[in-house]
Amino acid sequence: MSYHNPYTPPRKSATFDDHTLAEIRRAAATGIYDIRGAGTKRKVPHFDDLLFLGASISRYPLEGYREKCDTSVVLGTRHARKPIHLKIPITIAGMSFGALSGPAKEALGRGASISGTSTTTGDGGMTDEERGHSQTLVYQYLPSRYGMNPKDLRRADAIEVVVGQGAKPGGGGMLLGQKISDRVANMRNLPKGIDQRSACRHPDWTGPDDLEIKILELREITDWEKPIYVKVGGARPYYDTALAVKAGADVVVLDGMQGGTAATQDVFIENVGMPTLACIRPAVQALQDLGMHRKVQLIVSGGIRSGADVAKALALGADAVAIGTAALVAIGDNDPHWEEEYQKLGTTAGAYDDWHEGEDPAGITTQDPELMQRLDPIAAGRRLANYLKVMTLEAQTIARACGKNHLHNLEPEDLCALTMEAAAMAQVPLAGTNWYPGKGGF
Amino acid sequence: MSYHNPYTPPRKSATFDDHTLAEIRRAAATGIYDIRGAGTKRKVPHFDDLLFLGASISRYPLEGYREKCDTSVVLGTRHARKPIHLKIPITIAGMSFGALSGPAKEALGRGASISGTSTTTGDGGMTDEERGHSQTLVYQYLPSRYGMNPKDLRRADAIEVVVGQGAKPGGGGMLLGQKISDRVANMRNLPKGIDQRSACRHPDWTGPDDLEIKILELREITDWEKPIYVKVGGARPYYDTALAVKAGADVVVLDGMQGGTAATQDVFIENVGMPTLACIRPAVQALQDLGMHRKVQLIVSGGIRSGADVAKALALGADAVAIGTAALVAIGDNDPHWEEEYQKLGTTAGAYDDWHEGEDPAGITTQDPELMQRLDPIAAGRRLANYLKVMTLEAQTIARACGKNHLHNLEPEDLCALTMEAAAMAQVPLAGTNWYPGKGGF
Amino acid sequence: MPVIDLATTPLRDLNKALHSIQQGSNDVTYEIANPRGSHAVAVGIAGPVTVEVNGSVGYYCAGMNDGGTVTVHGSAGPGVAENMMSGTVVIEGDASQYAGATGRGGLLVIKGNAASRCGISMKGIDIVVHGNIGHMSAFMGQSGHLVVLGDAGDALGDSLYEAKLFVRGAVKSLGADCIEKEMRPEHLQKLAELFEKAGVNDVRPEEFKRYGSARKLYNFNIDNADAY
Amino acid sequence: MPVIDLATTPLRDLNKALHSIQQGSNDVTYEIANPRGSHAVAVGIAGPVTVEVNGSVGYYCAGMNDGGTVTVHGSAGPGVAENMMSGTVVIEGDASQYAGATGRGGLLVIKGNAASRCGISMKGIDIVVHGNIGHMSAFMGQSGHLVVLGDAGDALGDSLYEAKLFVRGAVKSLGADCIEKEMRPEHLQKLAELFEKAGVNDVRPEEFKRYGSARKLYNFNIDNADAY
Amino acid sequence: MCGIVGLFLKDSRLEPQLGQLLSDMLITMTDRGPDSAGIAIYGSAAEGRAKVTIQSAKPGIDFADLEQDLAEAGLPARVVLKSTHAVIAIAASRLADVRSVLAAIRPDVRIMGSGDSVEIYKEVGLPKDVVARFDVRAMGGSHGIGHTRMATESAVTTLGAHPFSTGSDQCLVHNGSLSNHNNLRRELIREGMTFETQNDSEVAAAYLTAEMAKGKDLGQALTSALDDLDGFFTFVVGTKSGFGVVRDPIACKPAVMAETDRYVAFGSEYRALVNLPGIDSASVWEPEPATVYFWDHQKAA
Amino acid sequence: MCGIVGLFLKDSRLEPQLGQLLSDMLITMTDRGPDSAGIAIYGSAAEGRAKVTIQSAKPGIDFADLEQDLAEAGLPARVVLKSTHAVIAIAASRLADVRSVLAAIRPDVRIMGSGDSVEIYKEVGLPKDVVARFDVRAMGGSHGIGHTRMATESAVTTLGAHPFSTGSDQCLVHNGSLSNHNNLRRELIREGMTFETQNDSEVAAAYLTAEMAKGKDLGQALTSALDDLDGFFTFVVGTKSGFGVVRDPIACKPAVMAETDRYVAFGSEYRALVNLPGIDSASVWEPEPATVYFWDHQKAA
Repeated sequence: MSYHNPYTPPRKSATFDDHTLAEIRRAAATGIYDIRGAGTKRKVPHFDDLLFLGASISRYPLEGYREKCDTSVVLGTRHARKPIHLKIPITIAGMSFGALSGPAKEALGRGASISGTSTTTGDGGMTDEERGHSQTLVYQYLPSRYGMNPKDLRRADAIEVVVGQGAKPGGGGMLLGQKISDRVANMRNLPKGIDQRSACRHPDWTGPDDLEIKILELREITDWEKPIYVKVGGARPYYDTALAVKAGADVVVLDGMQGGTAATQDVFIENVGMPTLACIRPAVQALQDLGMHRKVQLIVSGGIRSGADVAKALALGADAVAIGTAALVAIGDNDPHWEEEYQKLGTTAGAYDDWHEGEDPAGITTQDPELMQRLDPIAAGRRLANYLKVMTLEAQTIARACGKNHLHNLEPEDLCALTMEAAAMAQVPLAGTNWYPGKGGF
Repeated sequence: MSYHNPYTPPRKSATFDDHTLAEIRRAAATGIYDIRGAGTKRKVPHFDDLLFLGASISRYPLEGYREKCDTSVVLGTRHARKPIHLKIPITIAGMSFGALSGPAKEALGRGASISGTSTTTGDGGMTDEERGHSQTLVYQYLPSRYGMNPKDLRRADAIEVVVGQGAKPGGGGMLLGQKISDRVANMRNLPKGIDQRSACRHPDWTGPDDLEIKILELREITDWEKPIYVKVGGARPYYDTALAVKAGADVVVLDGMQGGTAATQDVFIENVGMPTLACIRPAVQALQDLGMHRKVQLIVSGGIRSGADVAKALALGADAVAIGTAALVAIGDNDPHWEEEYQKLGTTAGAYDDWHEGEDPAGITTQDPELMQRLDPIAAGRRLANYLKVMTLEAQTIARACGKNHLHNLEPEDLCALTMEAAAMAQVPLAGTNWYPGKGGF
Repeated sequence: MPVIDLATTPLRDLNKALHSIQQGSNDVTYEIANPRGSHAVAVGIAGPVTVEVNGSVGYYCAGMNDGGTVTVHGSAGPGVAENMMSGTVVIEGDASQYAGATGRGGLLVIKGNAASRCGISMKGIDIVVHGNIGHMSAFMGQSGHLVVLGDAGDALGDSLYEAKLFVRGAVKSLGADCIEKEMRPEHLQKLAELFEKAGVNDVRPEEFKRYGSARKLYNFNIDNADAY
Repeated sequence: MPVIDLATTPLRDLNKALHSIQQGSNDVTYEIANPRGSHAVAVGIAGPVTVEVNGSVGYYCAGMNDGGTVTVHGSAGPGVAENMMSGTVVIEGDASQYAGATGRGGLLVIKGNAASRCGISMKGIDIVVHGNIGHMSAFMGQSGHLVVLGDAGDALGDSLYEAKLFVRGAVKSLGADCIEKEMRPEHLQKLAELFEKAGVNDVRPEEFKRYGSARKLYNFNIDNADAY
Repeated sequence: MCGIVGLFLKDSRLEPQLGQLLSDMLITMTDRGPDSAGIAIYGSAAEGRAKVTIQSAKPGIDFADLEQDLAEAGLPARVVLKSTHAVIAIAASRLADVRSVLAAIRPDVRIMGSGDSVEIYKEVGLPKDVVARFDVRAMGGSHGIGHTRMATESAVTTLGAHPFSTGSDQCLVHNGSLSNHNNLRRELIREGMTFETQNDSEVAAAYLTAEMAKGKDLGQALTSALDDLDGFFTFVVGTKSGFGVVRDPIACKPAVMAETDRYVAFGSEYRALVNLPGIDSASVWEPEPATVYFWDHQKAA
Repeated sequence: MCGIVGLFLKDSRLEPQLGQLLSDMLITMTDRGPDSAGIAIYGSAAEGRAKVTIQSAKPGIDFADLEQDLAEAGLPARVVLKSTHAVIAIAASRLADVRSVLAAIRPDVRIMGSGDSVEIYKEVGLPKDVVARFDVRAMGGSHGIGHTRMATESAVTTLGAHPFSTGSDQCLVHNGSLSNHNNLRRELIREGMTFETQNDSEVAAAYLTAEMAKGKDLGQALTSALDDLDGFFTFVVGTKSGFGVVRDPIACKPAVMAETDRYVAFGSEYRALVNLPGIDSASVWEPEPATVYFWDHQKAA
């Protein structure tokens, strides 16, 4: 008789874990890489690994409810005749109409306007809902140029030249055919129902020397009124920020690898780009080296979720942050309310990321008229405003505890780190030490 | 009244966790170490801890869908009259007939041939299925020499002298009696149904000075036509690679500790050898020190699962990778489809590793004719081809994002690390810093 | 007729003047002297204005033109008439790369040759080139017409969507998913119309071949993966 | 009879010449002069060829021989006739370690002594040694016959599978799982056959003892663990 | 990212104006490269004489008494100072000795280029300041190339400025961004090349030097560069008798050429060419991708 | 991993050819060890004289005026230069002083070996180059051993080459790979030995030296080596009057011996022996595992 081991509980491999196995099987079955929405799902060093040092004896805090802690920020002071004044340093990141439904774009505009901040268009052009409901609207200038036209350019409050996104620095986009409704197709000058690829380079310029001329053209078309942002994915933030400044940007938008996306290869989302936390200091360093810190504003995005994240990004030197995923969640994305339908789609609330497939039960990442109906833009806008208010209060409460009368007075010296990696990336000491890993010390 | 402690929840030990306890019990019951298949199950530093820096402003990406990104690789250019030309830098690692069923070997051959890559025989010789269905077949020359003969040597496209395997550098193999079918026994010149031990040293040479003569003999027998690979387990990769080169290898195959195995002591799998990630840079350094990088090709294996892993291995200096476990999963190993039967075997899909016992419900690691029937080699080959296609597309999409027109142009400078360990092992900086842990920097 | 001399007048003043013309006002003609390769000349025109440029221009001349008529008596740099909405742009000399890129409407006429990526990502514009065009032209072209009286370079119409390409001379190579298609009467008629508009007299529509999308890459199929 | 002088001819030319002989062609005889310890002499023979080597050879002489007849008029280095498939190899002098390693068929005759590991991992080959053999011989021998007219060194037949060992002289020690077995008539007959083939005249089968596997290690048993 | 200009004179009557024309072309390209600028001028070769252009971070010290010290070291030479650079004129037969002698007597001095006719000047700063510093306008010659730099990933230094010398009377300027320069640099270092910067263009220059050392001529070296260099590039290479141009296969960095009876000119933009005499009637075109172009006085002669 | 050769002459008429024969044997073993090579030659001992072989990384400096400096330090000696090595001949009674005097006047010089009759030469490079450098072919002697090295885990340096000196007129060469040399080295360091390399063979040499220092003779030391050394090894040990051979109990690194009336020879492969006179009629065999062999002129005498 053959020999059998006694029972030992089954053990799974950390290298070939369930996700990996499932992905290999999926690849074997389909022959195409996995495309999905949302951002990096695995754990990377993030703001959670930083802590604020509140004031105590050696420093004095500000009274939490009384003493002023200003949150305003002005963007585009370098060249624009009409800089943008925001009440809070939290903006809504660019998300394409097409990826998002009309009501979702409207909700974002409403919420941002209540809060005194800006929204951003996306790959696919500007919709009237969005313009109408957004007090301040940033118009993205993308490689695909879907829907780009001079009227909208002039209707915008600022222009954002998108060089890359944190979810896919160096990569292009893909919008699957099932999301190309009549309206989307029309805005994009494309047949309905076909996959839409977005290029990774702009059609009419490459490199910072060309970009300088492109920015000149945009300024001339808009009579030097509007701030010009340049958005880059976080990969070589020092160089990219420096070059954006040399090319004439008023504002640099820096999107770390956790940044959400509507549709990108999973392999790209998880393996290309640097964590947001790792991007900020090199970018700020570049601005400082060029004497442009606070003159060219830095907006950081990618995984911003709370007022603490906001305060930390600002303390590391950003002027403002942008949120994408968090804003979608605030207006109802992945809500357990629709759990039954998520189950039908083979997923669960909180994990749904097939945003490119257009079947979003919450009516946000879809072009299906029935699903869209589910999202009440007025209520959803209110929810976003509430959420922005909470983030702002949270950031203020932290700043006050550190004795700051403006969020911008937060400093790296107000922080310490819980992990070696975070300490090295944020260039702050490991908690309780004077050790800056990678810099010597002790 | 006496005093009672309130309820405290049970707490298990991290040192004596369930696996450890079960293993002690198993050892106590049987008196023999645990033998199993598959690779290291615990977590070790791996490619997941590396990220690519996509192109942005300072560099230009290539158009994801259009601009050429070559994936071909030529192996054996050093001495062989007929080097091997592969379309993709992903080969199928050597897995023995005996460990795998005939249909499984056939499926691997079919899938690899569709994809323009090579398969490898294993401990147990060459089968006609495999030769017939593999466009390019590498013939392993192992210590056991089971089935070794000059006809097959000449039928092969390359010869791989196996010195060791990542799962067990320095260890031998064991194939339990229940897997020794008539056919396997016949190929191995052994009685049916007995345990087969494989030696850990070759019977007729020891050391690099002898190996040089052994390679000379193999070249003479095959008239200097075929590339000679030398496969080593990852333990002292710098020295082992250097000595393989000095002994005359055309190609060095380096298998890290996560590399799969058909049957090895668990204690060996989990405790001997270095992680794949830690092996590559020393091996590449050895090749560079000898002026042989890209002249003697380096194939890396052990835990390769996705195009991202492929791209990372290549960026660190490998010329190609090999996959074992992942290929088995792609053709159906550990598929949840057979969950009921896995449960009967006391395990679960994703954790089944008693590959040496020959009862694989998926019909892959078995010699049982009925179980084998379950694997359709044509469909399974197609699945493998799909999976290889996805890995290739993924590696290409990453390389294009880094602006490369050939996967081999990926460089360590395109990477950064998420952890100190990975940064030190891969000799790339921690993300967002210029710090090479273990090397100084900043 | 106002003359603006770019040797003495800042570019800003030129474009500001052109922008002061509102949609619906009467046509005005400006003459521009000494452009000498300046960038962003006459960009963002939003009304019925005629601009005569005497000399060669740099990047993005007549960019985003919406209703104006711009003639360059010289050559044009990269991205001439990029993203044009409506109106007419005529280049008497050659045009550099990206001519008419992402154009949505209007007519671009190039009397000389156009360099690479002519009509890249075109979205409705009509482009007529009297000479030859360079490689990668009409890459990802979505709609509109590209008419070439001379030859076309490598990878014409790569990843094409629904733009229609007409070439009279030789095509060095076609890009992925671009094929030659049958010339039907409506195409001959369309060509005749475009000749009329672009002032082309000496050739006949029948001398042209039509190229368009094979539509194989419209929805992903693993068997076409190598074309990606 | 072609003579190849290794003092002047590269090894490659020798082996290439031997490989050019196809299975099924007529027997040819080559003479090899001045081998002087060269390695890989006459390896990979795949047809009916007779090779006379005048002198001593290095490693792997007649490796993987399949059908040839190779005689070495001198001594042989390590791994002579390794992995032989068929044919005959005769060493007039001594053989170094690993003689006949992993051989699958054919006959290896060593007129002098064989060093350690003679017949290691043998898989069907017949080996006849006129002199003594060294330690660890027939280690993990799977099948075939090893006949020794002289003495055997330490650990004979360690971890033996089904190879059959016959020794006329003293056995210094037996390896794990190797035991002396009864000589049955069929064994005496087999020996006689081998003597015939190997040109052994002066001894009788009855002078030999037979050794084989105790088969205790065939399937793992904890009580035999010390033998592993 | 950068701006490139090149001018090759067919009409020798223009030769006294070469520096003047090239300076204007270079300054026009300031927007493309405000960080540093450089220029290589090919003057008429004096029979049997050769020139070495050197640069120093402390010219006051290094160039003092240089002529005398060279003479004492056995190298009779004439030294002409130009700001941070100096040109050493010597007998052509002694050209090979200059490097070793300088290494001994002026270890900190960097050799910018050498040959029978080339002089290379480059510095950090705006093109107009660089041109003024070296008085480029006053220089005459048969052809020349110039470069303005916007640094992408390597430092803004004199050594990081172009042109890079690739051999006797040879130099290279580059616009673009190579994506495999780190691996290539490692290989070239193994082959014995030395590098001063982390600059990708220096790798291109070293690559061409190495290929030519293996026996290729410049055209063959440029052709193999099309295979071995990855990324985006436009190279303009100056040689003793002319210049060559090659663009990568994707060719999206701009390049314009103009030809008349009197000259052939190259510019990253048309703007660079507008002040050339007779430009309005010149034939103006853009070089094809992955194609090697050459203009040569000797072949013309 | 390595190649070893050894030759012990019984017939004194062969003595002038010792270097010649040994050189050919050594060069044949190049394939086994291309990294470095070394040789120990036992010449005829001059009555009352002793020799010290020394090595220097900068022979030009260290060997200049060495004879004179030794004399000034009170050590009258004759110094013969051989490339990077030199042989110091002195009165046997002063042998013990050489080390301390050299440490004072030539601190960087390394002592390769010393004794009445041994001279040791070793260097990095191919065996043929090493043989040529020291003009080994011209040397005569009664017996000698040689070694070619393929470095496994320690650096390729002169000091890592074999033979290793293990005492007066004693040296060792090794083929194989010890698996407990790190622990042994630590123990020996604790016992006061010093080490120059990370090489396992040096540990074997030091081990034998240490055992003999405890009063064992060479045979006893080799016998205890069989117990104390783990791994694979073949040692050939040279002594004033002969040489010894021992293999590990597994004995899978190759070794061949040949004996005739005129000599006893050792080689890692038979190839090393084929050029010896009368090899065809020699008795050729392989040493047994775990067995100590000896050939000795004195016992023969």
